[in-house]
Amino acid sequence: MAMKMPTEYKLVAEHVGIEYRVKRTGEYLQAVRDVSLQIKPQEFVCIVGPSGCGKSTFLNAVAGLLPFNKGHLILDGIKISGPGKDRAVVFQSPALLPWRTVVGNVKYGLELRGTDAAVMEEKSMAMIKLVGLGGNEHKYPNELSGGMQQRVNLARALASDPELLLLDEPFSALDAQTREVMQNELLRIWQETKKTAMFITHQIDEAVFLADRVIVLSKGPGSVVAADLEIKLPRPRNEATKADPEFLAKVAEIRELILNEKK
Amino acid sequence: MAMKMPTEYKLVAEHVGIEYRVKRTGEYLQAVRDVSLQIKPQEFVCIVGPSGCGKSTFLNAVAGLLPFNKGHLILDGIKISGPGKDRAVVFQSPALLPWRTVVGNVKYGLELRGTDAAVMEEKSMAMIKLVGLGGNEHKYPNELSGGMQQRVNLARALASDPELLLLDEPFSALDAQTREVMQNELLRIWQETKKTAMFITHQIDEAVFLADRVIVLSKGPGSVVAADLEIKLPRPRNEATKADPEFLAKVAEIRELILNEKK
Amino acid sequence: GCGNGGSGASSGTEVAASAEASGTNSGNAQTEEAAASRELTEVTVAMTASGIAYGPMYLAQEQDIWAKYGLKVNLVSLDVAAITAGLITGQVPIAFSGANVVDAAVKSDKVKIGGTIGSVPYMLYAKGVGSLEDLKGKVVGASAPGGNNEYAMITLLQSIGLAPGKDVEVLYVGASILPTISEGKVAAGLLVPPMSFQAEKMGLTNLATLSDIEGIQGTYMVGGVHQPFAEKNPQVIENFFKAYKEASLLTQTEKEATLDALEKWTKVTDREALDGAYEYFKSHWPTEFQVPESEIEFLLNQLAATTNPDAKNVKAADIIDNSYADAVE
Amino acid sequence: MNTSQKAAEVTGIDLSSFPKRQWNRFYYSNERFILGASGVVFLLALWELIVRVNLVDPLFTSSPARIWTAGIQYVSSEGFVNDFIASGSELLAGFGLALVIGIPLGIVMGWYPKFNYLVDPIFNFLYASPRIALVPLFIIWFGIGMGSKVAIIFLSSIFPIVFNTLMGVKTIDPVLLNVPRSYNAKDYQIFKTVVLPSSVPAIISGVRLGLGHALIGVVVGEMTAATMGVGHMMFTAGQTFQTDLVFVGLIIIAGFGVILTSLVQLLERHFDKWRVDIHK
Amino acid sequence: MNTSQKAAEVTGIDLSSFPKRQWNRFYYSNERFILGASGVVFLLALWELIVRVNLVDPLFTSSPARIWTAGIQYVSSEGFVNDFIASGSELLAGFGLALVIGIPLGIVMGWYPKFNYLVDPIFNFLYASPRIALVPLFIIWFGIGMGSKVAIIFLSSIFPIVFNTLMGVKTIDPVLLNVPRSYNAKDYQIFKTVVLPSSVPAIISGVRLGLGHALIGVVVGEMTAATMGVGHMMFTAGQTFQTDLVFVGLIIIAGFGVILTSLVQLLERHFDKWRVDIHK
Ligand SMILES: Nc1ncnc2c1ncn2[C@@H]1O[C@H](COP(=O)(O)OP(=O)(O)OP(=O)(O)O)[C@@H](O)[C@H]1O
Ligand SMILES: Nc1ncnc2c1ncn2[C@@H]1O[C@H](COP(=O)(O)OP(=O)(O)OP(=O)(O)O)[C@@H](O)[C@H]1O
Ligand SMILES: [Mg+2]
Ligand SMILES: [Mg+2]
Repeated sequence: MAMKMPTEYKLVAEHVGIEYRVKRTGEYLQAVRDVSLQIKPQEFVCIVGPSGCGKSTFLNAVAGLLPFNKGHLILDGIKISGPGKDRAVVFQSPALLPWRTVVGNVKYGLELRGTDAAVMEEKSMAMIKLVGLGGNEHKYPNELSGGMQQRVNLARALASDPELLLLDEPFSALDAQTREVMQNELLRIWQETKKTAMFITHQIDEAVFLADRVIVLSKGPGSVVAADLEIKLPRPRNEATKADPEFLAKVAEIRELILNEKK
Repeated sequence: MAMKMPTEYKLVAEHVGIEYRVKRTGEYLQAVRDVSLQIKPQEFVCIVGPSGCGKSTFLNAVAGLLPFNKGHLILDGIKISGPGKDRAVVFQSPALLPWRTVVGNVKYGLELRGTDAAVMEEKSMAMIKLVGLGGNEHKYPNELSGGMQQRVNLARALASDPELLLLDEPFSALDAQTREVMQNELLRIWQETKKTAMFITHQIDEAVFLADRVIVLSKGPGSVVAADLEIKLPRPRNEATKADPEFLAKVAEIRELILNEKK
Repeated sequence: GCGNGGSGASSGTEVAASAEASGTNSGNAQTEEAAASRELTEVTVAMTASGIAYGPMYLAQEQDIWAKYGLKVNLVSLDVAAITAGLITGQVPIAFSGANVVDAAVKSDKVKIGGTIGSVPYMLYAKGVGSLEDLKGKVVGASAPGGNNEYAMITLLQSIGLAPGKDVEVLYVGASILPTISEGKVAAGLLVPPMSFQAEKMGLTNLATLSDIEGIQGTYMVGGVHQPFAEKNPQVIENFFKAYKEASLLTQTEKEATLDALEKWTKVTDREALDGAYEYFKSHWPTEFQVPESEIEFLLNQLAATTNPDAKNVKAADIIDNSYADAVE
Repeated sequence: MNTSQKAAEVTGIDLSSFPKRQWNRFYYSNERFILGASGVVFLLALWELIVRVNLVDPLFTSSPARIWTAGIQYVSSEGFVNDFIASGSELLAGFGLALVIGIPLGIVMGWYPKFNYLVDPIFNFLYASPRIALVPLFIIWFGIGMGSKVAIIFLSSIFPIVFNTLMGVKTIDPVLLNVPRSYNAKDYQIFKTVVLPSSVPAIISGVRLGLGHALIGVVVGEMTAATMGVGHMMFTAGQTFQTDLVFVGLIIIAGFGVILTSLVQLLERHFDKWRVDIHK
Repeated sequence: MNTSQKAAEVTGIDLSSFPKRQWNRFYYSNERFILGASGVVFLLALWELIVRVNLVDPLFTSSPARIWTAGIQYVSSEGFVNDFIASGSELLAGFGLALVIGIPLGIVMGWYPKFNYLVDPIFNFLYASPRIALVPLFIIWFGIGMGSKVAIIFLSSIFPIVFNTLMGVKTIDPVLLNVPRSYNAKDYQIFKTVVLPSSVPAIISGVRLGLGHALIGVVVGEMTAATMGVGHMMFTAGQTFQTDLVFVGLIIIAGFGVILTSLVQLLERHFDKWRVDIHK
């Protein structure tokens, strides 16, 4: 293993291409064609883009779950060659273990790291409260609503306290109110614990509200980076931010970008 | 079977209560406590409410998939005692048959009704195009992105051409652009084919944009109807509608309602 | 060359340990004897299946007559093929079966024929067949290939001028000879008590008693010994036969004890049938153990003609060792 | 006529129509047992009846009453305890070994495709070969003592355990594997937390099937070489066509099997308590 | 030193490092076959070697070369064709019947809980009972002809098929049932479109296990009251200790079994082509 050395960037993607082998035909589908981006330590980056453009694919490659066939993906100065304990993923489909209760699922990440039982219990209970699922600790996933499952998924990733948080549409099944609460909690945790975050969303306003930078991917499959916009809104952000003219301008700009991209 | 008789309403829910038996404890969880509502033929009704309040539960009961322990659910003047060919459901989790390709899944509903093969092929191909999945006909569900799966789910329900469409957050995994296209297509189909629609969503603007009436459920479990608002915006609606002051007022009103509900 | 005599003897001893456990539980064995067992030589003796023909063996086991002769016998019932294998490898130093013992002696010079514990007094029962000659064109049942039952049937058929396989077909039906006759699946078969009593009850006709017919062969229960073991412990084999003789004599006087032993080992609980079987077999339990050379010759010929062509090159005298049987007298 | 009246006319899935009377209550909470017991009782009665009216010969088919008599006699005989202990310990040793080796082997075969490619043809062949014909050889390889029986039971029961475990592993929902993999979990952690729990039904079915093989193995093993054991008793009784006694042995062994199966099913119910019923 | 240079130093999962050379190409596209064949060849060579250096007695273990000689002789004898046809048709009839009855029965047992409650104890008992001890009775019940053998094969192989199908049905993802149910599909439609496809791996594993039982059933059935068949030949050879010939029979039967298993696996691969590989 190459030595870990300090770099300016937490994550560097250089001309990354990712393909799927389609078992049925034996052919390869280039899901991501050429994505280059850099994420600084403690930066919050949002990725938006049309459905099926390769956002989840890219995120999974960063998580180390998918190999890439082109370019380089470098995390903390070391090429990504598989998953690592420094990352935690909130998957698009909740992927809860159906035989574990809510608390069992939230614990899971910590358990795999061999965390002390008492700490584990405490941390996961706190996270369950945080995502608004207090009182549901001992339910099984199939006894939860869609939005509740997604929050368990989020709690699991947050509980394991990673350096790099990879979130794939974590709030898509939440109502407006819950979503707002979650957004604020996520920002608070991110700021307090100095994490780096990569966040996929379809809500442009959500992206602008959360991010330091919003990256727009082009239509897929075979997507490239269509735009990379810095969001200079002051932090901490709150409901007032959403009325800020700069906020609204950025949202409109990105919407325009995506609309043009589609044509 | 009681004779089917014309009524003023397509669907009537009278003090409906729905409970789940929790296998683990043997106890019952009252997911929906007391929901009363009426839907007129060819009406488009949206249901909003906090995550876990019982929206999907109620929709599944209307679909005939869940029994209810209180009140009455009457469809076309006949008590609902099970599923029927007059309804089609877009489930919250896509529920695609993993061993069928996109076209196989879209066909599925028609197939179960014994539709002629040629008609089936034609209809499903058209629906796949409509949801923007042309070219993906022969992919398996696990080769699709989250948003693409959701669109297949939608196409399946639309293809089977029911009288009552039950949609559970069908657009939650779609990007803004695709979502707009789908909203417009849905409205077009609904109007042209004179269907009745019950639509669950978390996007308040989406609810107001689509609906003749928006029903707000209270916090669950054990939800009741918190509000039932008529949306008098003219039809056909389009992007311009979203700038209409009445539109914005309704959105704000509902947001306020939900926020208060939560407290 | 395969496994050596030493390992054969030792595995025979190993198994005897389990016999010790069962011996303690069986009625007659006293606990003091278990203490004295250190002086006894343990030996595994195998037989095929269980039947009244082994009467003295059971009695010797129950009354522990072996102990008087310094033996501790571990009696096992083995499959025909397992006996062949056990004799050759030495896992079973002494075994009683039919042609397969001769086969083992042909296949390996480690096996010799050391005696017999008598011939099985078969009776032929039939349904819907008037006389022996009427068997022509019919199917008869035999238990298993190469067993006493089959060879007895073959010589019986030959003695009345019928060619087995041509004039009469022989079908292996395992333990189901009686029911297959009574249900009309086969025309006839060889039985011994207590099955023969059931046959009588069912109205089957007894066409022949083999011990009354001249020239019937293949009915002897041939005893094989593992030669390396026998060479090392000739006394054990000799003593085995001596004990057997004593048990055999005892069966003539100790009817009740014999019946108890029979019931225990054959699982036949019908006392009446056992009684009949006892009376019938009584005179057939031997006190002399020499194998007739003609019998072995016959079996060699049968083997040569069927499954083991090498049997042609073997002379009966070369594989028989009647010295142990001779020593009994 | 209002809608609620109309509704009352239609029989539906309304839970308020759920049976209220005492017997029904009792029935519903014991449905499984009541139905199961009635099936068994019905069959036994039919059997006894057929024999009583002389439709078949009890010599060949025995009858529940005759089996009962013979059973009481056998169970109270001194031989029974020895037989039972002998057969039981062979079964536990052979089947236990099959479990301890079979489940991990199945997991490893399912998880590491190369290993599977290497051994699959051999396993296929071994499984397809009628090992029963080799039983005499077992006596040479493993001795006439307990060894050969344990080996026979082991070799009879390991295959369904391995094959079903393998199948369970191969059909894991790959989505579930993403989570431990994203945490860079070790293989053994994945086995413990995902592979095993998700393969429970397949493994349990394999264990249940393996148990059946093992019980047959007891009889086959004791048929070939034994001095005691329930299987040996059955074999001896079969030689003298004591059908009643054969059935007694059969019922003892099968009864033991049913008890073990029930334990296994309890275990399954414990592990699968999260599962939603597919029945309406 | 820039990041891309650094990256090159680390061996990773970069697909560009995929083997390029001819042999590697060939190996990867035939990996399954190559590994499988080497396993088999290795075992055979080891066997022959052990016998050649006199570590074991060929009388008991035979050897590949001896089996080959005996095999050639047997296959070219006139008896072989008759034996093969006899055993083959028994197998096809018995196993075919088990398939045709077992799969629907398993589905029905899995789908209708009441039916399952009713028959489950009986099935448990029948499966746990060592049916091999009843073989003599089969001759009486089903005759000495093909009937008793077909019955034995049928009763040997139906249980794994039923139990595994049942397990497959019980573990269907209930979410998938929502769709046909919401369309008010008939039970038979649900069986066809959801239950069967989703139970494919479990059923196939059951069929594979049942096939193994069936092959043993051929030998057991032909052990008693048969005049021909490969199993009969093996049994006779086994009783007279012709080990080479026993192995010839074993290999013919197992070979036949492996071919049928491969067909079944092909079928599985066909039905499971949508499945994502769980392996990294
Ligand atoms: N396992 C797979 N095999 C083959 N193709 C796949 C696979 N997974 C995804 N794809 C294809 O790759 C492309 C990108 O998929 P991805 O899931 O990354 O999209 P996405 O941007 O996350 O979309 P969404 O917003 O809908 O979740 C799609 O065209 C999809 O069909
Ligand atoms: N199978 C089940 N067993 C027990 N409880 C359940 C089951 N399904 C749902 N629930 C409970 O019922 C309540 C309502 O669930 P439902 O899925 O209807 O919510 P929802 O309004 O659709 O939420 P969301 O917006 O998150 O999808 C929740 O509290 C949930 O925990
Ligand atoms: Mg995605
Ligand atoms: Mg829902």
